[in-house]
Amino acid sequence: MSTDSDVTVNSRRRTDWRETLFSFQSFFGLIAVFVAAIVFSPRRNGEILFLTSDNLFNVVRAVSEIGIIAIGMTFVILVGGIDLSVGAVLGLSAVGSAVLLVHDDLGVFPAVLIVLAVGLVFGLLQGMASALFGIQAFIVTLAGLQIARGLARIWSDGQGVAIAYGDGPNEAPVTFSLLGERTFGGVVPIPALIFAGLAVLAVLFLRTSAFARHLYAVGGNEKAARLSGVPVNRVKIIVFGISGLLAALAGIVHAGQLNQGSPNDGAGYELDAIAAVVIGGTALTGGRGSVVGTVTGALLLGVLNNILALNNIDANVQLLIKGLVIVAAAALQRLRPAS
Amino acid sequence: MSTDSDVTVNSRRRTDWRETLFSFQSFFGLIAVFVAAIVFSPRRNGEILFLTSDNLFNVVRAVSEIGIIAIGMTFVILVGGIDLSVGAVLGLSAVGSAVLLVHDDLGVFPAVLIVLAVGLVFGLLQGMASALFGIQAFIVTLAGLQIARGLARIWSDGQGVAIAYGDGPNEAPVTFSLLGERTFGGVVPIPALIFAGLAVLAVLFLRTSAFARHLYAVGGNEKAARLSGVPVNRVKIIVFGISGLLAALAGIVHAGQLNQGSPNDGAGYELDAIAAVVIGGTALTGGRGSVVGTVTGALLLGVLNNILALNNIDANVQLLIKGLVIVAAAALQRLRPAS
Amino acid sequence: MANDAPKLVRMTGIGKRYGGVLACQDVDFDIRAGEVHALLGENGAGKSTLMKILSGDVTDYSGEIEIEGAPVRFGGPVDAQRAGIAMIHQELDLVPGLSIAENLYLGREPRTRIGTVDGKQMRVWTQALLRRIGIELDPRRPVGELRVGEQQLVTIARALSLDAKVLIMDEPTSALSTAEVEQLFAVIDELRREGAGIVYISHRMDEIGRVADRATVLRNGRIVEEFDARQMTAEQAAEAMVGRPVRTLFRTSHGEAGEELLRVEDLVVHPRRPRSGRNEPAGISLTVRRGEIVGLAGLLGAGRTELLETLYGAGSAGRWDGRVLLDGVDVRPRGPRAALAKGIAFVPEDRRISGLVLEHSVLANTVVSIVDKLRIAGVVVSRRAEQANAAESAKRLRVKLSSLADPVGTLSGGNQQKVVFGRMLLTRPKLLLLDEPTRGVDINAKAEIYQLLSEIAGQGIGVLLASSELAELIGVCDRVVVLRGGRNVRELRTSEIEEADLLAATMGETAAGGAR
Amino acid sequence: LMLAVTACGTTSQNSGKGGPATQAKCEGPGGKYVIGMSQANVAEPYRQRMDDDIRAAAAKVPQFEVKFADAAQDNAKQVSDVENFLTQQVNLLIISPNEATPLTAVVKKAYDKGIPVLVLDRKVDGDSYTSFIGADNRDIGRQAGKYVAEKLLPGGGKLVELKGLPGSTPAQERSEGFHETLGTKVQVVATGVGDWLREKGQQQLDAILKANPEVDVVYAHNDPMAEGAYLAAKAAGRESKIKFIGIDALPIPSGGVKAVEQGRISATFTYPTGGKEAIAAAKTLLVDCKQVEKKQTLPTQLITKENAERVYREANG
Ligand SMILES: Nc1ncnc2c1ncn2[C@@H]1O[C@H](COP(=O)(O)OP(=O)(O)OP(=O)(O)O)[C@@H](O)[C@H]1O
Ligand SMILES: Nc1ncnc2c1ncn2[C@@H]1O[C@H](COP(=O)(O)OP(=O)(O)OP(=O)(O)O)[C@@H](O)[C@H]1O
Ligand SMILES: [Mg+2]
Ligand SMILES: [Mg+2]
Repeated sequence: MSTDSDVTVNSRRRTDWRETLFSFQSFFGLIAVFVAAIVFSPRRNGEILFLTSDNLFNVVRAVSEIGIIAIGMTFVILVGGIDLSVGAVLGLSAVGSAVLLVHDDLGVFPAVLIVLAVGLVFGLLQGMASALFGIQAFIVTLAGLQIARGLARIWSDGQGVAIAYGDGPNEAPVTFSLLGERTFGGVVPIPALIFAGLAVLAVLFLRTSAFARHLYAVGGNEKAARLSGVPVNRVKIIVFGISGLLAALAGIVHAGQLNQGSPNDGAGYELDAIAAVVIGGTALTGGRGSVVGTVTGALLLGVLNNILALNNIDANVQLLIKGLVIVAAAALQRLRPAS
Repeated sequence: MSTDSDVTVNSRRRTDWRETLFSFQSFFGLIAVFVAAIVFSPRRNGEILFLTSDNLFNVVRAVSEIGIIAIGMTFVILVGGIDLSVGAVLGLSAVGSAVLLVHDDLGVFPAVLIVLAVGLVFGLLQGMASALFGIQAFIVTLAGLQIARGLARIWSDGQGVAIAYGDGPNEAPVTFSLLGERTFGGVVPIPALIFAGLAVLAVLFLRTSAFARHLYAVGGNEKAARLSGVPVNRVKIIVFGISGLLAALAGIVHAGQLNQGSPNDGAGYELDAIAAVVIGGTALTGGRGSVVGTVTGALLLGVLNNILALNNIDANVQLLIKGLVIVAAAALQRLRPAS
Repeated sequence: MANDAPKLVRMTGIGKRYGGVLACQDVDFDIRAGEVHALLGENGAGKSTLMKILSGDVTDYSGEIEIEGAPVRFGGPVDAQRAGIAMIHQELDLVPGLSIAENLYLGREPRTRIGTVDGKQMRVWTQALLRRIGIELDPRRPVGELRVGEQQLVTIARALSLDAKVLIMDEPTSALSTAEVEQLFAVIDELRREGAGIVYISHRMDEIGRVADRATVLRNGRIVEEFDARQMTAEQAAEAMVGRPVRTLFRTSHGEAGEELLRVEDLVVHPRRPRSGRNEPAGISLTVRRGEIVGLAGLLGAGRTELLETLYGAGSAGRWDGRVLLDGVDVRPRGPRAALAKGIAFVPEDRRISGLVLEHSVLANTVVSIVDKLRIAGVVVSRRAEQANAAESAKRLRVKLSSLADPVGTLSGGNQQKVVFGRMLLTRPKLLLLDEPTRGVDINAKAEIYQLLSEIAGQGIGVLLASSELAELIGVCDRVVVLRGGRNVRELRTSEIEEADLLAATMGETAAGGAR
Repeated sequence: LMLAVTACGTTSQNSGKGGPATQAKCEGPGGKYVIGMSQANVAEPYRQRMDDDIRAAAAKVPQFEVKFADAAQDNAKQVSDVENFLTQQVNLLIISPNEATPLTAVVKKAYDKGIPVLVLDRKVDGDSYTSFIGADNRDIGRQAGKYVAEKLLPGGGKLVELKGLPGSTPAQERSEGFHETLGTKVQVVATGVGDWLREKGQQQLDAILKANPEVDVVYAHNDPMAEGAYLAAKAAGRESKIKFIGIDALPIPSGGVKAVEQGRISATFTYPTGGKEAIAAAKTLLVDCKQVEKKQTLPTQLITKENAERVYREANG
C-alpha cells in the first residue's frame, strides 16, 4: 500500500516541477526580449516609452489577431498537421463580415454567426480532405489558401469593402465598431480581451478535456492512438475545424478594428502564427506543446516588432534582426531538458 | 541454382513493374491535366493553340525557375526537412547578379560564381543551424527567408536593378542576356534547357550516388542511418546547401530572363516549389520520393497555369481551380499501392 | 577451449547514468574469441546500454574498454565497426524506403570505377548473405514491405556482412519462430568455430542453454553472477536476475472454460487494395470460450497477426466472407474504437510503433483508451480518476517505474509491454487479442504476465494469443490453433502435446525439407 | 483660415485651448522636429522612391529628422506603425496609407492629438487630416485611354489590358478611367492580371499572344508589367509590331522613364510620389508656421521618347 501511494504522490510533485520548468523555458525567451525592450526603449523625460500602459496594450492589440490564429494553429500542429490557409480564411471572413453587414444589412449577431460557420466549415472540409483521403495537410491547406483567397475576391468583387456605421441602409450596426474600441476606461483594447479570453479557454480545454488527450495521442503516435480506440479521423477533422473557426474569428476582429474587409487581408499571417507556435515550444511533428507556449511566442514576436519600431530601425535591418531572434528563440527552446 | 536465377528474374520483373506503376501514378495527374488542356485549348484555324511548339516551350520556360528550385527542394524534403527560404534566396541572387554585373561591372563568370557561392553558403548556414542546433528546418528557413529578403533589399537599396547590356561602364556583358534567349533555331528557351539538364543530372545523382542512399536513409530513419555510419549532420547540411545553390541559380536565370534583379523577386515561389514536390509524390515526412516526380509536378502546375491563361479565365476563378487541381493531384498520388 | 582463448574485449568499471537512472555501474565484462557469451537480466537491467557503449552508440560513459589489449574510446558506431565490433540492435533500425541490399550496405556502399554505387555487386553479396541465414528474399524489395521477422533477419544479415570479430546480438530472435531460430544457431556455431566472439542477449531461457558458453547476469546495472551456460538451469538464472526465487513460470491453474464467446467461421478477407507480404485470413475457423486461452501458432507469415488485426477492425479494408460471432451475435467492427466498444481489446505486436506514444507519460499512455469515460458530467476529465486508474493498473501489473509522469519511452521493454497491456485491461474487455505479448519481456515479467493471463481467464475473459514461442503456447494455452498460409490447419490440446509436436504441426509438410 | 494662421503664430501655448486641434506645434526655424513617415509597402519601387524623395528633401531642412516605418502591405501593421509614432510623440505624421478606410481611425487619432497629418498617394476617409497630396489614378487612366484612342489607334485596333493586383485601388481606378476615354473603336481582345509583377506580365502576355496574335497595344497598369509584356512579345518575335504603355514612370534606372528612353515601352505616365511636396508642406506648417491647402493634386506627365531623357535628368538633378 505504501509503495502505491508513494508512486502517486511522487508523480504529482514531479509533474508540477516539470511543468514549471517547461513553462519557464517557454517564458525565458519572452523575458529576455522584454528586458531587452526595456533597455533599448527610447525615453522621454525619463519615462521609458516601451513601458507606458498605452504602448503595452498596443503590443497586445497588435498581436491579438495573430494570437487568435496561433491558438487554432497550435491545435492543428499538436496533431502533427499544419494549416497554411488561416491567413486567407481571415481575409475571407473579414470580407464576409463587411459584405454581410454593409451590403446585406444583416445584424451583428447573424453576420458573425454566418462568418464563423463559413470558417468552421472551410476548416472541416480541409480536415476531411486531409484525414479521409490521406493527403498531407501542408498541401491541402496550401490549396485551401488559394481557394479562400479566390472566394474572398469573388465575394467582395475584388475590392476592399468599407464598413460605415449607422442605422441606415448599407450601414453596419454600431455595436460592431466596438471591436476597434477600448474598454475599462479606454485602456484595454477589445481584441486584446478576446485574445486573452480565448487563450484562457484554450488552456483549460487542453488541460481538462478528453478531446485534448486524444489530440495529443494522435500527434504523438497516430497508429498507436488508432489502436487505442482514439477516433483519429474525427480528431483530425475537428482540429482543422477549430483552426478555421478561430481564423474566422480573427477575420471578424480584423474587420471590426479596421472598419473594412479586404480580400488581401491576412496575407502571410499563417507564417507568423506558425512562428509563434514553434517559438512557444510546440513541435511541428506533433504530440508536444501547449497554448501557454503559443501565447508566449506571440507576445515575444509582438514585443520584438514593437521595440524595433519604437527605435525606428530600418525596415530591412528589422527583417534581419527578426530572423535572427526567431532562430535564437527556437534554439533556446532546445535547451529544455530532454523528455 | 535454377531457383536463384528464378528469383532474380522474377524480382527484376516485379521491381520494374512497380517502378512503372509508380511513375505512371506520378505522371497520371500530368497526363490528365495535359489532356484537359488539349480539350479546353482555344483553337485558331483548327490549330490547337496549346499544342503549338511555341506554347509548349513557353510552358517549360515559365516553370523552369520553380522547377530548378523544386529540384533542390526535393533533396531537402527527402531528408525530412523543408526550405522556405528559396524564394527569398532567388530574390537575393537576382539582385546580386544585377548589382555585380551592372554596378560592379564584373564579368559574367565571376558574377555568377559569386552569386552561386552566396546561395550555397546561405543554404549551408541554414543547414548547420538546423542540423547542429537541432532547430526545426521550418523555423530556420522561415527566419532565413526574412534574412535573405532583408539582405536583398539592402544590397539593392530597395530598388530593382535594371540590367543594360553592352561594353560600357554600368553595362552587363551581352552573354548574360542569353538567359532570356532561345536556341535551336530560336525555339528552345535557354532556361528550359538549364532546367532539363539539371533534372537529368539530379535524377542520375539520386539513382547512382552513395550520397543519395544516405539522403534517403536520413529521411527514412535517422537513427538507423546514424548507426550505419551515415554522416547524418553532413548529409543534412549539404542538402540545404544544394537547395541554396539551386535557388541562387534560379535567381541568376530570373535576372537574365527579366533583365533586372529586384529584391522582391521570387516572393511566394517556395510554396509553388513545395507544391510541385508534393504533387510529384515526395512525402513531406522524408525518405520517399523522386526528382522525376518533382519535374512532373512542376510541369503539371505549368500546364495548368498556361491553359487557364490561354482561356483568359478570371483570375479569382483561376485561384479556385488551381486549389482544387492541387488537391486532386495530391489525392491521385495516394492511389499508389501502399508500400 | 573457450575459457583460455584470448580476450577480444575487456570492459572494466563501466558506468552510465540516464538522468536519475543508473543504467550501468561498475561493470566488468569480457568477450573471448570463439565463445558465445550470454548477457542476462531483467528488463531495464542495463544489457542494451552496456552493449551500446561497446558498439559506440553511447559515448558518454565512465570506465575503460580494451580491444585486444589496446584501450579505445569510440566516437560513434563507425569507430566501433572499424575496430571489428558489430551490433544487432534490439529495435529494428532499418530504413523502410531503401531496399534490403541498400540497407545492408548503407554507409559503405560498393562503388564502381566511376564512383557510382555498384548495385549489382551489392545485390549479389546480399543474396549470398541472405542465403547463409536461410531466407530467400529479393534484395531489391524495400525493407518497409517486409514483416517484422523478416526485418529481424535482415538486421542479422547486416551484422554478418560486417565480418566482425565481435558480434553483439541484442534479442535477435524476439520476432522469429523456431525454424528461423535454428538457422541462426547454425550460423552462430559457424562463427564461433571461425573464432569470433559473440554476445547473445535474449529473454528466451531455452535458447541460452543451447547456444551460449558463458552467461553473465546483470541486475539493476550491476553484475551479480557469472555461470557456465551449459550447466546453468533456467531457475538458477532467473533467481540471479530477479534476486529471489521465481515461482513456476507458466500458468498454474486451468479453470473450467465457460460458454462460447467467439466463433469464427470460414473467415476470408478480400482486401480492397492487396498489399504484398500480407497473409490475409484465407479460410479460418475457430472458437474461444469464456475463460479460455487459445493459442495461435504458425511460422513467420502464417497470418496470425492479420487474423487478430481483422478481428479488431484494424485489418485491411475490403470484403469479408464467412462469419464472426461474438456472444452469438454477428460482429464486424469498423475500427478499433468500435471493437473496444463491443468488448474486444488488442495488444499489438510492435509496442514501440503501434502501441505507445513514447514521449508521453506512463499515465497518459495508460488511460488514453478510457479518458472519455472518466469525465465529470461529460465535460472535464477527472485528474484524480486518471491518476487512480493509472496507478492501479501499474500496481496490478507491477510496472517498474519511479513516477507515472515518466515518459513511457524511458521504461524497459517489458514494462512498456505491461503499460499497453494495462491500457487494454482498463477497457474491461470480453475478448482479449494478444499478438506476441511477451516479445522482449524478461522472465520475471513473463511470469507475471502469465499469472495475469490466468487471472484474466479466471474472470471469464476469453483470450486469443498469438506467439512464436512454443513453450509459451504450451504452457499458457488450453488449446492451440495452428495457422499456415492464412488457414487453420490443426488444432491441438496443450495438455496432450510436447513442443516437438507443435513444432512439427507448424512446419507441416515442409518440415521434412529441413530448414525452410 | 486666417484664424488658424494666427493661432499657429502664437506658438504651442494655445494648443490646449479648444478649437480645431489642427494647428502644428510651430516653433519656427529655431525648433527641432521629428517627422514620422508611415509607408504602406517599401517593397514597391514606387514607394521606395517616395521614401527616397522624402529623405532627399528632408536632408535640405536642417530642423527635420524623419523616421520611417514600413507596413509591408498590411493595414493592421500600418495601424501599429502609426500608434508607435504616437508613442514616440512625433511632431508631424506623413502617411501613405495601404488602404483608406482601415487607416482612417488611427489617422484621426493622431490628428485629434494635435499632430499635423499629411496623407500621400491614397486618401483616408473623412477630413481628419491636414492635407492630402497625391495624383489622381482615375485621371491618369483617362489620359492613357485618350492617348491610345487619339494618338496610337485613331482608326481602331486591338488592345490587351494587364491589370494590377485585384483588390487594390490603383488597379481599379487605372482601369475605370482608361475605359472612360478609350471610346468604342478600340477592341479589348484580352485582359490579364499581372499582380504588378514583371514576370506575371510576361507569363500573361505569353499566353494571350497565343490566343490573339494580332495585338496592337498593350496597356499595363504599371511599367514592370509592361516590361514583362515586352519580353513576351520579344520571345514571340512581335515586339516591333506592338506598342506598350505603362504607368508610374519612376525616374530610377529600372524604372519606366529609362524603358521609354531605351525604346522598350512607347509611353508611360508619371505617377508622382509627392515626397518632395510633402516635405515642403511640412516646412510650411512647422518652420514657417503657415497653413497648407487641404488638397494638393499632383499633375501627371506623358513620357515619350521625346522627353524621357530630359525628365530623367531633371528628376535626379
Ligand atoms: N535513452 C534513454 N533515456 C533514459 N533512460 C534510458 C535510456 N535508455 C535506457 N534507459 C534506462 O536505462 C536502464 C537500462 O536500459 P536498457 O535498455 O539497457 O535495459 P535492458 O537490459 O536492455 O532491458 P530490456 O531487456 O528491456 O531490453 C533502464 O532503466 C532504462 O529505462
Ligand atoms: N508488405 C506489408 N505491407 C504492410 N504490412 C505488412 C506487410 N507485411 C507484413 N505486414 C504487417 O506487419 C505486421 C507484422 O507481421 P509479422 O512479420 O509479425 O508477421 P508474423 O507475426 O511473423 O506472422 P503472422 O502473420 O503469423 O503473425 C503485421 O501487422 C502484418 O500485417
Ligand atoms: Mg535491451
Ligand atoms: Mg505477427
